[in-house]
Amino acid sequence: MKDRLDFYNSYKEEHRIFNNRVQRFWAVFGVLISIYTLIILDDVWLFLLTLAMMTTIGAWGLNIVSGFAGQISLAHGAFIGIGTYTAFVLGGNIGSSVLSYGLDMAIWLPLSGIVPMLFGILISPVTSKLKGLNLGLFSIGIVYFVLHIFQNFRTVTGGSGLGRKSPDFVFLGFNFENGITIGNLVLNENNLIALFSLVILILSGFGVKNIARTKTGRAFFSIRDRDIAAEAIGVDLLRYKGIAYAISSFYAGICGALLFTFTGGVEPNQFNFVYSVTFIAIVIIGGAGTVLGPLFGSFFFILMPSVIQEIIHFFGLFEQSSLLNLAQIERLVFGIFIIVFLIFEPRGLWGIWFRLRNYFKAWPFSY
Amino acid sequence: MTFFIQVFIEGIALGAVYSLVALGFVIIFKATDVLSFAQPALAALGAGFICYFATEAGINFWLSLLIGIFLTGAVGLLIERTVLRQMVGEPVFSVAVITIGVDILIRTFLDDWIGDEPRFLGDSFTSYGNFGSFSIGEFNFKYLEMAGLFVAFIVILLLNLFFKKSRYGLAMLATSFDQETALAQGINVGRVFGLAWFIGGLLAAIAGFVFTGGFNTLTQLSFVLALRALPAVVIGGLDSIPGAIIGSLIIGVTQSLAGYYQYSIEEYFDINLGLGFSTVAPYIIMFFILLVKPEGLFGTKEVERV
Amino acid sequence: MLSVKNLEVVYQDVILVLKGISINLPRNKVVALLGANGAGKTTVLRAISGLLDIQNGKITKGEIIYDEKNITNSNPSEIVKMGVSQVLEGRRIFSEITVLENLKLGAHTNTQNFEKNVERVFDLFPLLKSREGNIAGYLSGGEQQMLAIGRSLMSEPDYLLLDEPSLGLAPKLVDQIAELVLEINNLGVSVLLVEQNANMALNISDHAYIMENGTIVMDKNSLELKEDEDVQEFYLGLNSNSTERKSFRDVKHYKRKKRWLS
Amino acid sequence: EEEATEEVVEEVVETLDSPAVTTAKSVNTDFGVTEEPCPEVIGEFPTNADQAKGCIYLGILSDYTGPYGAAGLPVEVGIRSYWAWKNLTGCLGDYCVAVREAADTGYNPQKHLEEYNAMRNDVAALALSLGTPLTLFILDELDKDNMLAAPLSWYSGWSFDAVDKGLIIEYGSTYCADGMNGLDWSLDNLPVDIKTIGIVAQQDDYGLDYAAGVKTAAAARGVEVAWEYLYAPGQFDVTQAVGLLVTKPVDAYFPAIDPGSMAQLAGGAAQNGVVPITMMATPSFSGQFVVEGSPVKDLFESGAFYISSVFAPYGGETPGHENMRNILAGAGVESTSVYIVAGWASQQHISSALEASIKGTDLTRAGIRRAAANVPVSSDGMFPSKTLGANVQTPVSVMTTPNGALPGGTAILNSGYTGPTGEGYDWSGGPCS
Amino acid sequence: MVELSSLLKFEDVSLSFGGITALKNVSFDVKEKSITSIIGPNGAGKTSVFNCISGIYSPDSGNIFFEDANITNMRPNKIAELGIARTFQNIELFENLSVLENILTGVHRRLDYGILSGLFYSSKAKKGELYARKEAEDIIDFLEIEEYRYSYVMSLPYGIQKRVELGRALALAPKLILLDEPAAGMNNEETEDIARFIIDINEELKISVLLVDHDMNMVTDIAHEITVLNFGEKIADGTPNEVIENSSVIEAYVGSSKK
Ligand SMILES: Nc1ncnc2c1ncn2[C@@H]1O[C@H](COP(=O)(O)OP(=O)(O)OP(=O)(O)O)[C@@H](O)[C@H]1O
Ligand SMILES: Nc1ncnc2c1ncn2[C@@H]1O[C@H](COP(=O)(O)OP(=O)(O)OP(=O)(O)O)[C@@H](O)[C@H]1O
Ligand SMILES: [Mg+2]
Ligand SMILES: [Mg+2]
Repeated sequence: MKDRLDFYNSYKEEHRIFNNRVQRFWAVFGVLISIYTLIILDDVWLFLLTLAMMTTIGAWGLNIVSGFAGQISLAHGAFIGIGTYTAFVLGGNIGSSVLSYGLDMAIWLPLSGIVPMLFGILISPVTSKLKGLNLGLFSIGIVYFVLHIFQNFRTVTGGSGLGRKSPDFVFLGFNFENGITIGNLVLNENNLIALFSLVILILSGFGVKNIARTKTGRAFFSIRDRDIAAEAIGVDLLRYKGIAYAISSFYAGICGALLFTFTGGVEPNQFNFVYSVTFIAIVIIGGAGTVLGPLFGSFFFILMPSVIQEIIHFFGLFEQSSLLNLAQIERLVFGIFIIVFLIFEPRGLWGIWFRLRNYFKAWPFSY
Repeated sequence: MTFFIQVFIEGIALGAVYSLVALGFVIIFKATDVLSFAQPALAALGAGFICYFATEAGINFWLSLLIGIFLTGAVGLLIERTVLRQMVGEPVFSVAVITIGVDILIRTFLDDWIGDEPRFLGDSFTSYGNFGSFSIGEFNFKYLEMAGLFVAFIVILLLNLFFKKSRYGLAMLATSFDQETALAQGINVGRVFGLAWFIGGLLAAIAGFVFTGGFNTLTQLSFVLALRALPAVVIGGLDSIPGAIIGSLIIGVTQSLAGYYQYSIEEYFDINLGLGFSTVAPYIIMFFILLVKPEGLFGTKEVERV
Repeated sequence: MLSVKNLEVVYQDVILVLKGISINLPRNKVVALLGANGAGKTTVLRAISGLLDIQNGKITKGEIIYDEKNITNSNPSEIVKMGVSQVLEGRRIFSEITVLENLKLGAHTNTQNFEKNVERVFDLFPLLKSREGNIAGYLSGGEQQMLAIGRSLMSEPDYLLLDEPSLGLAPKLVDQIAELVLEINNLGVSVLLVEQNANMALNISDHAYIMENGTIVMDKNSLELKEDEDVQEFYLGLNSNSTERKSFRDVKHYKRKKRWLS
Repeated sequence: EEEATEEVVEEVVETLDSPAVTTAKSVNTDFGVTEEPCPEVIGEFPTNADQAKGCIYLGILSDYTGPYGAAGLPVEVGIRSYWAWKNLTGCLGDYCVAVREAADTGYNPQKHLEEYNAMRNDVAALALSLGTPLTLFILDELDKDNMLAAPLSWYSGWSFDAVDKGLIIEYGSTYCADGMNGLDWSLDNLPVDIKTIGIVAQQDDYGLDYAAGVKTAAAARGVEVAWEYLYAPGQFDVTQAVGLLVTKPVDAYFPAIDPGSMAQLAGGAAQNGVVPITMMATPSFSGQFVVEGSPVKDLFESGAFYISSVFAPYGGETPGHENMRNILAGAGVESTSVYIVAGWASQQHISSALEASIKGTDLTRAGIRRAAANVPVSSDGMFPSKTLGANVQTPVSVMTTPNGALPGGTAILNSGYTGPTGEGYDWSGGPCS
Repeated sequence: MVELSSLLKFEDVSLSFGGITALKNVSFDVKEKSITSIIGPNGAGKTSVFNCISGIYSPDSGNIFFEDANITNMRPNKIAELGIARTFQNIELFENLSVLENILTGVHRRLDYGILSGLFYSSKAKKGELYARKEAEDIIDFLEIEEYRYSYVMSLPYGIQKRVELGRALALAPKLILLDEPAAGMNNEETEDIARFIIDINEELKISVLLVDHDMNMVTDIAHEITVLNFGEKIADGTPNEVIENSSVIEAYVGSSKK
């Protein structure tokens, strides 16, 4: 099944991310549509889209270390937590009862990626000694250990069961709360945060794609598929596992900082084992080891419960059910979705998308 | 010293309970190479069944216990037949995430039934002796815990016998290594999976009873206790039955020692180990053991040859 | 008799690999199945032993008959129980367990004569006996191949499907395997032998098929096949019009084409 | 400033006394109020709404699937039953009240905000925002929207406008006051000489608040706190807690934990022959402990166990309780959970605020907020009479003891106790913990 | 033949696993620009020799020199960087990657742009990638696997997989390439192709080859020198003709039935 559109005059052309006219069209179109959507919406869907975008960044991080480099991490939540608290401490409003410096987002956002990154590098000599599932299990220990510290480090985290509030979105002195008015267009805080997330999302996405298509990514893939062979072609395992952890934790930190700043605050138990497992689920359901998979997975995870809710309401399903209440039914349907999707396509949503794309590419010659 | 021994006994008893949960994880892992996230939910479900029959349906407790255990095994089998059977030959991580979906299903129904108040399981363990405990010399023992220890012992013995005598023990292992090759040996992979989930269900229910029986109540959060057995599985080695037992005893004793001595240690060294340190301590042990023996104490070492 | 009739197999719903293949494996015979890489030989074996499913493959046409019984799409464990045993390509031993445990697994469907069968395997491969308690994954390539064959004999099959048994074996051992196949055959086991070592395969087989691209292109008595010119040139590496082996140094750069394809 | 408030109080009281004459049209409304009638049924609950009247919508942010999932249903039942009754008995002026579909936020701040966003433009107030930290996290948003909310927590911080911006309704005492009263009452009323005590508490708003109260009283009364076992929610280790009770014996201990852990703790200690005086915070106890067939029934009824309650439980002996019990029994509700009382009682307070704003003809959210800043609450005796919004605590606890024969499983020993510590405490200083 | 200098010196190497002796005082040389072969029965230690050279096993004793460097106990990736590439007996390709990507991974050691450069796809990275692609395409052309360029290696026929693995090794632009049974599982025709490739690699690309294979016809046809191992010990070495006549070699390895 050859792709009829793939004619290139040079490798340079082929090596572009969007390497044909159709793709370029869809990319530009997609971005414009996204911007438009994020501007006109101002309701719970805007909120959810923003959450999904932020979550995607974290999922990409996990995908880099687990999907790309094959280093199973059940501790992603811990890194997200470290990033979150870096942001909260640096950006938190001075005068609150917990450690806060009231700095600008331009400072705390990058640092909230860098601090977990350093932590990731720090533990990588230990983690790179372990492989496969053992590594995954070791990382469960990391979750519990870091969680224990979060729960007890009250000056930073506010302590277990209490938590602390988030900093404000103040970027280079501009407070998002003030909104922007351009002509008749009024962008309120939520629109601004959403647009800001879109920018970060696109930047992160290019980062992931660039990793995937350059030497670093190939080194990751080779480690994932066969580490001994990877070494035999000159890949320094220690170094590249370290790099994988570093990049992954950076993404995790940025995700945490944005996500919890957006949602107003965080309580340490948020970063528990289940939270880390959720990210694994997001990546697997979306499609591990692919660039778009984690994006699909995040949107599925964040939007699906509300979509289910809408559907149930719209059709008035289960309204009179006495067995379970609506919240429970939503959860139930969500669980069933996870199962059914993965049975149908174990490669995740990306796999489904891939099939569809191939179908339409071959169209009308498909059979 | 007596105090230390008493603490130690408590730890062993705790370990016995964990070992039942751990064995459930191990059996399923042994056959399917998958760490089942649904195992804690199955344990709580088992307790739920027992509780329902013994208290709401008013059936004799011991009969309820048996029904509950077998029903949970059947649920395990059902899950395998309907969901996991579809995933033969698929990547283990997708399968693991599917078990998350299963966990959601089970707990949604279970939580709804458990409701807001803690539930007692209707056993009479607490009516023996002094609120269900007895002493020998200076040492205090609890009937339920001792029963747990005893059951764990019996279960281990039975499992051991099963794996030694029946060809399914080895078949399970083979299936987890390489499903295709196992099939080529004439092993009915589906049956092996079903068996593993069935046994996994039985074990989960037994464990579920031991940690929610007596005073321990079944609540919507009971399943969390099963997660505490995770480091035990890891320490012992994911696919090793003796490993699960030794691992459980290690973390049982660790947790118990850490619990009893936390404040003394903190005072003595003038440090702060933090809230809930006793439940984190097993993970610290786990760190060290994994660093020295990455496959766990008794786990099968991965063969790396090119 | 084990026969494959007009078989079509598709992988992943789209890749058609077998395009109507018929093969007969009579009782007590050795039949060879030759063909280039990717011709579909392994797929034929998988179809017989029921292992297509796990590979995402499907039989879309045709049937497989075992002594008049239609076993198309039966599940592998039934097929093994009936007496068809496949040695997978690439050894596929269970690396993490011992040699003896591997043999035990081979006897999964047939536990009665375990002792006797182990004895027999060890007689055939004395090297394995000395490694009995070793972890199989650390055996050398050849040793693993022996183990794989030995393991499949543990179920006392009537039909043995061997997928490239000589792969990676030293010449001396290849000879031994050849003898072994005959020996097994003498015990009443029919063998379907998929081989790249055509010389060896044609020497020991009664009948041979040659596959290209999912179809059978030749179907002849082995002795006759050995005399075929194309077979001599492409499968046996003999210079045309002489029985001299041509040197590998003399092979030309230009792409050669098989005559029967053009 | 004081005077100004008083004036407002009088004004409001006056309006309350005058007969309701306002027509629907004359009332200002913005979000969550419609001239259309309320739906007759929401989910499985009838609203009993008068179809000739308008509708005020309230929202619920609850937890059905998280750590407080146990409280979700009973509190909802309490809330809905209250409004069903209220609607049946004439609604509020020209409006009936309907509580929208409850949103499950699973005790997750992200979900909490998400669900809040989903409903913020459709409700006039929140009938429930479950969880102290969660409510604190969305407080800025509530502030922006002038959204009044009832929590399901008795955190001492809610008494201070500095903490809750006057938006979170307090009802009953606080865990902190309960802690103080618990110790004071034990010292003064129990025949045991209490010299040393222990504390077992969940480290969160609830446990820490209770512990703080106990410690304050201990300091004031010269009692030694021998040890304090704090644990992160979900990490209760019964071995450790029992270990402390056994190895460091105390005369009394003060648990602020969840009922599941409480049963294990009390049972485990008893197995070791240790049954000290136990003064529980409200959420530690469950009526299930003392129903027939419970293995801890005898233990809890042994006379060593007490509860320092934020308000009188299900079996309370006030006309308000009586009324509530009748109505719930009529609706076929079997549960006697304390959360039902909480749900019911919280709505009495919201109801008072809504009523006041209807009378003030301003049913906008800003109007409701203004009304809530100063309005007397009619609770039919369920609570000591109080005025909503004033920056004061009512450190009045209800002392009870387990008793399976009574509804809710508790017998009231003192229905309005304030000990010397609470009496003398400076309640204007801010939250206890 | 002109005496060539040694590229690789395997000196007195011993290796054992638990009770099993895989190599016992084995020594041999690989001359520059030569094809050297190691043969021996199964389990003789041939693959172990490869694993010692490429750093996957560390010998119990003895030394291995490559050019002037002592590479005993060096990390495999360092050894690869010095210019030793290899293929594996049981194909070890990166199964989730396409043929092209597999070969591109081989170019890894020759790309010198940094991580950040890659992350932003700077002009340096772009140049590097284009270079890598060109190199990979040359190899694809050379091995005649153009039609499989975008196929995932998992589903390729065995023979093609072997070729891809060879391609990945070539992508390192090595000075020495170790081939572990490249012709195993090939029919005669395909073996001819492989033989041709090996000769071309040696003669055109000027890469030294160390070859292990059981196809005696091929080995004797194309190797310049042969070392024979049996039970971890060297039992013979010399030119193909010398070795093939050696009676102990016949006895241990070739077998008497060979015509
Ligand atoms: N699981 C699979 N999914 C998709 N395609 C497959 C699969 N297995 C094999 N194929 C394709 O089917 C064709 C036939 O493969 P098969 O393995 O049967 O060939 P073979 O003759 O045994 O080759 P070899 O000599 O290399 O073993 C090949 O082109 C191969 O790429
Ligand atoms: N990692 C290991 N652990 C234990 N034993 C090993 C290991 N690697 C090799 N061996 C043993 O060392 C011996 C030599 O093995 P090696 O793989 O080098 O043989 P080989 O000559 O390549 O054989 P073949 O031609 O069959 O591939 C064998 O007996 C093998 O079992
Ligand atoms: Mg094949
Ligand atoms: Mg070898």
